[in-house]
Amino acid sequence: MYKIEKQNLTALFRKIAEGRDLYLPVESAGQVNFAAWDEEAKVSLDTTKTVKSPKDAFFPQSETLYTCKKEGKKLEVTQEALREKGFVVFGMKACDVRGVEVLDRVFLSEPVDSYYQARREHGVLVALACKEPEESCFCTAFGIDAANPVGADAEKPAGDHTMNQTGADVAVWDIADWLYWKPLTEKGEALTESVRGLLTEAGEEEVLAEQSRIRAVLKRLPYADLSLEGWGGDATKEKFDSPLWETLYRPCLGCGTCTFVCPTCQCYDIKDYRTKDGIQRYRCWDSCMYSDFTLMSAGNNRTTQLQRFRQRFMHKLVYYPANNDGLFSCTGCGRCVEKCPSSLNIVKVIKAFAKEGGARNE
Amino acid sequence: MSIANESFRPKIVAFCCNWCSYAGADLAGSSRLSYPADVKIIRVPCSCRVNPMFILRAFERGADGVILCGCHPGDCHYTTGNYYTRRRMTLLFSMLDFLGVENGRTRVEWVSAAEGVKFSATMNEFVETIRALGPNVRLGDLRCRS
Amino acid sequence: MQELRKRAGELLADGTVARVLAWRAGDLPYNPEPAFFETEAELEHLVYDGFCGANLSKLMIEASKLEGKTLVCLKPCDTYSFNQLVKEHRVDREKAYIIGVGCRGKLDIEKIRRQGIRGIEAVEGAELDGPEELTIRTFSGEKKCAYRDAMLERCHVCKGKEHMAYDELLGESRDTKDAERFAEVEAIERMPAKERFAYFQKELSKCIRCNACRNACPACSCRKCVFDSTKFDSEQKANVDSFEEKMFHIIRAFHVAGRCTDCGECSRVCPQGIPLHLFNRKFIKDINTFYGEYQAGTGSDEKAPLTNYTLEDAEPSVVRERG
Amino acid sequence: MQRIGVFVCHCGSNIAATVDVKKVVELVRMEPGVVWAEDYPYMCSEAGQSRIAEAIRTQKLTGVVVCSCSPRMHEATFRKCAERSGLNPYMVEIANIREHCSWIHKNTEEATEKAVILARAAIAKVNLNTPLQAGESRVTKRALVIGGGIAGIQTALDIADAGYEVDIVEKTPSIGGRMSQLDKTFPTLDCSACILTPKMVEASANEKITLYTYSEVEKVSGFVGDFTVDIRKKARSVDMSKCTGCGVCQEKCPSRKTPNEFNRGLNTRSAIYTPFAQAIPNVPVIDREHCIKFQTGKCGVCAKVCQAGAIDYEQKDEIITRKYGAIVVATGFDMIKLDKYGEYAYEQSPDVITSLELERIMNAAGPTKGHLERMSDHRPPKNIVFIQCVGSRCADERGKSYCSKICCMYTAKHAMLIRDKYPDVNVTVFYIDVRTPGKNFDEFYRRAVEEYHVNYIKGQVGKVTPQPDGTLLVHGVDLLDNHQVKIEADMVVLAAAIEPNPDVRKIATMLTASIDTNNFLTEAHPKLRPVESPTAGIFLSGVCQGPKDIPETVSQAGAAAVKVIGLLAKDKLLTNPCTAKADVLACNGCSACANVCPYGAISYEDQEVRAPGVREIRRVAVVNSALCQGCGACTVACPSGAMDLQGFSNRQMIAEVDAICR
Repeated sequence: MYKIEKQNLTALFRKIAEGRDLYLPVESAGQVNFAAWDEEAKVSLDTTKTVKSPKDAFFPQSETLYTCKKEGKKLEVTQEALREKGFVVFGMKACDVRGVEVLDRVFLSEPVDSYYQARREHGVLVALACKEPEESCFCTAFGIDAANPVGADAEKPAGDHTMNQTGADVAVWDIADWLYWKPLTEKGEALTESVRGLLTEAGEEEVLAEQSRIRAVLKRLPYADLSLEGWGGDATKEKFDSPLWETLYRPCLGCGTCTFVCPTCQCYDIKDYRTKDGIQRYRCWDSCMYSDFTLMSAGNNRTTQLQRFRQRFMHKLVYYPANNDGLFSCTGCGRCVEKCPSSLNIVKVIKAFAKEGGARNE
Repeated sequence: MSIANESFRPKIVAFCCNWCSYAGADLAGSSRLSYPADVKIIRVPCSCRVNPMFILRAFERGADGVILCGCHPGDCHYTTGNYYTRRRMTLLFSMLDFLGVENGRTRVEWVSAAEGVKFSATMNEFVETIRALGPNVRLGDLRCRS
Repeated sequence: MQELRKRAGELLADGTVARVLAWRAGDLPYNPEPAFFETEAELEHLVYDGFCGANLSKLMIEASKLEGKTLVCLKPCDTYSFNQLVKEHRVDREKAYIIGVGCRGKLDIEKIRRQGIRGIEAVEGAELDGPEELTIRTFSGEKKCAYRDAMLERCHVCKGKEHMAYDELLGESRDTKDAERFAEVEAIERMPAKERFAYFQKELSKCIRCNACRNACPACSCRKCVFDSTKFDSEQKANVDSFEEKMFHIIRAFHVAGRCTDCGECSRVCPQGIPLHLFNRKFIKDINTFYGEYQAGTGSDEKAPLTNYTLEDAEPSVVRERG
Repeated sequence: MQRIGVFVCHCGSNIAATVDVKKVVELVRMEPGVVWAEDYPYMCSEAGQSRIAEAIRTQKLTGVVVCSCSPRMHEATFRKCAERSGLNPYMVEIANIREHCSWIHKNTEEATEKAVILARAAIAKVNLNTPLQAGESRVTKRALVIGGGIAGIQTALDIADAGYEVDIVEKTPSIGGRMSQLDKTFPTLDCSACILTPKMVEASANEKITLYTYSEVEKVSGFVGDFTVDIRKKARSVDMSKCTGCGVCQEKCPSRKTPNEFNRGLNTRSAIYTPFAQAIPNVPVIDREHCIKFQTGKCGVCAKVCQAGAIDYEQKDEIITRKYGAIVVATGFDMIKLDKYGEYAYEQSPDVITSLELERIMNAAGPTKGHLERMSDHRPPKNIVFIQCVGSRCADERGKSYCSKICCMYTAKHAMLIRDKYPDVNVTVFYIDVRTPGKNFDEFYRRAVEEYHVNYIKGQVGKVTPQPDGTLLVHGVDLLDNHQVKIEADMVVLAAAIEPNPDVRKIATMLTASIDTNNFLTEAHPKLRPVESPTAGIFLSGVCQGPKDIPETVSQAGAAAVKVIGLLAKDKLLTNPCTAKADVLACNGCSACANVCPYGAISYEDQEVRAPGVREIRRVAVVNSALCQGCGACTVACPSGAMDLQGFSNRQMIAEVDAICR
């Protein structure tokens, strides 16, 4: 365990950014999102929830896959270079770390997504404990400990760069005037070594005290008792056929806010952009809420908003766990709770079903 | 200020209505009234056919200036087309200006079939303006430049 | 609120309406959702307070297709949107029974959070006849916040407390206007072009193309948006580059120019807090300046400014000439 | 994917001199969809066209791009060529590499590069073209002639002669126009009225011709073959069916102080009047503005004296709505106002007159009964100065840039007639150039100089100063002798420029016919289609198109008539298939498109719409393709892009933009 005085954070960031990219919560035009650090950046570590999750660092909203260039009738295809420069994502929350774990299971299982894999290999996750959990948070429902943002599989042996490399590389705590710093993995150790000069050794006591303070706050959150009973991979038919969707979806505007702020939504579309002398094939986030989601030449397999709405929650709470050892594709970050223009969200859906099924919610 | 960069060859899209301005451009041609080759004309039936999407698309694709030419108000082949154009473009240009895009990059000119001289003079002047403004950075899609 | 529940119950019971479109109480103090109620029993969840900002008029497009009338609760500003939708044949006036609900300004939870009030457990004083001050219970104790300081931007430039369409009125409205409608636009206009560009660049670079602004906008009622179709080779799913978000917002504002009632939903719903109303309001200001005062949604038969003209209209060169 | 053939024309050296056509061919071959490319010296020639036809057949082309002159020139040619070869004519696009490229650029590299880009844009467009079918519309076999001067009369007579109904709308109470005001005509010196009046009578007697005098066109809608026109018949206050034309009313009318328009205000007329003795119809009108009965309610003399009981004070304007297949504009000209030419003292001295006023003075039916006299003191003048080009060939904005064409000749005529009748009168003419192209014109002018000793001075007049003794001091310059000239004249005649009748602007707007900066109507082509307006179904006759003399006017009138006859002879016209079309699936039914349609071509229907997940009755826009003229206003009003224009579709336009900005 190490610590650094918060007034020295700029020096820390400067040091980290030497030869690497550093992404962290930065305020721009009134909103806090993960962005590249520079000397002018208005870093905001106090923000519990950035608007977008940090998943951009590994799975950007839009990225070029390859470029086709035409000369005469000759076609030249150039693959976009994979990430080679190291980078650090600083200030992810426990829920965001879980988000990466969810993405890993999609992108790092066969066939491996090489673009994502390259980013994961070169990225170092520095996770920050939640000083001030908010009323929209419900990470506890998914077994996440916001007070100890280490990630589920932090104990896995280092050096295994595929499925096992989940969890944060460094965990940090913001306590009074100090930032406590604990390397968790080999990558975390390496990062720690490179900034070692700025850190001082510290004991665990303050961190343990802070953790119990945070856990007390987590216990009194309005959604602290949210139960996922009845959800999971086995619930497909029962949940799919429920008449509840009929009323639940109605205020849904069909916008993509929930999916774009979500740390786990992983759907993308691949499109071509015509350039001067060819095309650029890129992928960009897609949203299952959109009417042209998975549109095929024969039409769309989900033609109504009800079907699209159902898809999102069925995927998060039923289909994904069915294929991933029961892991839910929701981290309880609560971004959708705060941002849905119609005040709909996954919690309301879970509760509506619980009420129906007589579970202990509500 | 004028001709900031001699080697800069701007891309300029000119939408011309079939009845007046396109014919005006033809007259400029048959009268051998030259204007820079940077101007490329797209024929539209009426200036009111020009959708703001076309103009923004041109900028997105790397145009440095877009000019729209139509019949003089009152002379529209379709009676009223250019009156709608006038409102649409006034509002669009005002919005682009509001967003901080140089207001010299967009223009509407009324050129009749008989005004070959005006057509050529307008294009010469417009190209000059765009050359002075330099490449369009604020409204361009950088990928088109590569 | 009790009165509204009671009246809605009566109208449901006597068969005047087949359903009620209002707001359902949320699971947090500030997140009621638009909802349809079909039985009197369900009405116990109906809520109407300062957090019921959502403009329900657009939901009437779908409701117009249903059997029977729909009771819809509209705030004064929502009725402008409603009229505009009727004018454009998107909503059937005959299918609506409008209760014009009173309004004393709607609340913006972000504005409360910005005052450092976080960990919100309960909010008191948000009801229509509540006090001038909100009392907010948080994890760290009770906080106070003036109602006015928590209002949405649009309420500070309120168009007025009159309903432009209704079948009956319920509840008092209050004048909340305390700012000039075009002051923000004018302040930006006064900036040098470079600064304006930087300002919008910064604001728009936050855009995540979630389409919340479009999908919430009552004027954006297209069955198929051009940005979802291939009609202009214009399909866009993400702001792949700095231009596309501009293209989207300029065209969106252009498409609603002369039809936008300035209801402010775009700015209310933007997850990134982009002041999108500025685009629409700039168009409204220009329309007023160039073509005479025009307010969409008043219910008049007047031609919309962009489907109209006069022989003496300003030339587009006015933009260049005014410097 | 289309199979596109690109055909690059040299146009002799017109294109090939500045555009490297071989290189264009080589580069366009690389474009997507292009399977054939070649160049040829003259694509529009028979041999050129047969190359295109051959390629369409052998290469199985689905689209053709011709890089040549303006589509306004040969688009139709190449479309017909494609059609003959079995390709839909609307699969042809033209890249204008002559007017828009080779003729205006000198640098071969630049011009070639631009030609390639223009070709690429056309190719990109053709890639998205779809075959279009022209519809049919009916032809109303009746023509309207606006203006009853010699141009209008001649056009009407020729159309009627071919057996078609024709209506003449004339603003003034009688047909006859400017020619009826003239005394003699050059270069034959025959009497204007003597040759015009029989034509007027013929027009009035022809059963195929209907005259609407004292009438104006109020509204025009429709399109070629099917115009609907509202004609306002102004209240004459005289019943045409009863009036015998005896003229007693005019003699007895107590209001006699109205300036006589026909005599250019040189004398006055009664409030009830016919403009001139040979007026057709010979039925007077009451000028209500100057009639005592209409102004004060007391009088009624004319009604009392009219034996036929034809006076009708209650008569109202009447609107007649008629359908026409073709409309001829023959609105003629007027002289410019001289208020900006203070230096000639026109407004100060009654003895400074215009040439048209001189015509009236010389005319036996004019204010002086044909005696040449000064309007100030009715004494015969001794020294007359003619000033040419007053407002013609003018560099500043006071006058007209063009040559009025007729002044040189009528001035020679005036000078000759005066010298012939009054040999002791000195006549001096100040001129810039004497322009006499025309049959027997120069001979005529030379007679004036050589036989009649008219004093021609090359030079301009700076000032005309009225002297206290009533004479006029003319300050001029003799450019040939290079010295100042001062002439003491007692009459000055100004050859004022002629300009199109001011009403023509209004009429052009109604007809959607274009006019130039001088208000002359524009021809469809200045050389090859001089009597047609670019607006289909609108034809031009006489000075409304440009200055001309009587024989030119009459020949143009005949030409316009032939064009009208050619049109009316058809039973059906092929309509432009480039019309708007709504995609019902995307249509909101919001009415924005209908609100901007100038032709009322868009209506709304409740249609059942079926699509995946959708089955409902929707209000959707429907375009009447017979009424739609393809302007595209609706396509921009439509926010969803549901409304599109065939032949100029959104995606085609975007493809062109992309190709140009590549």
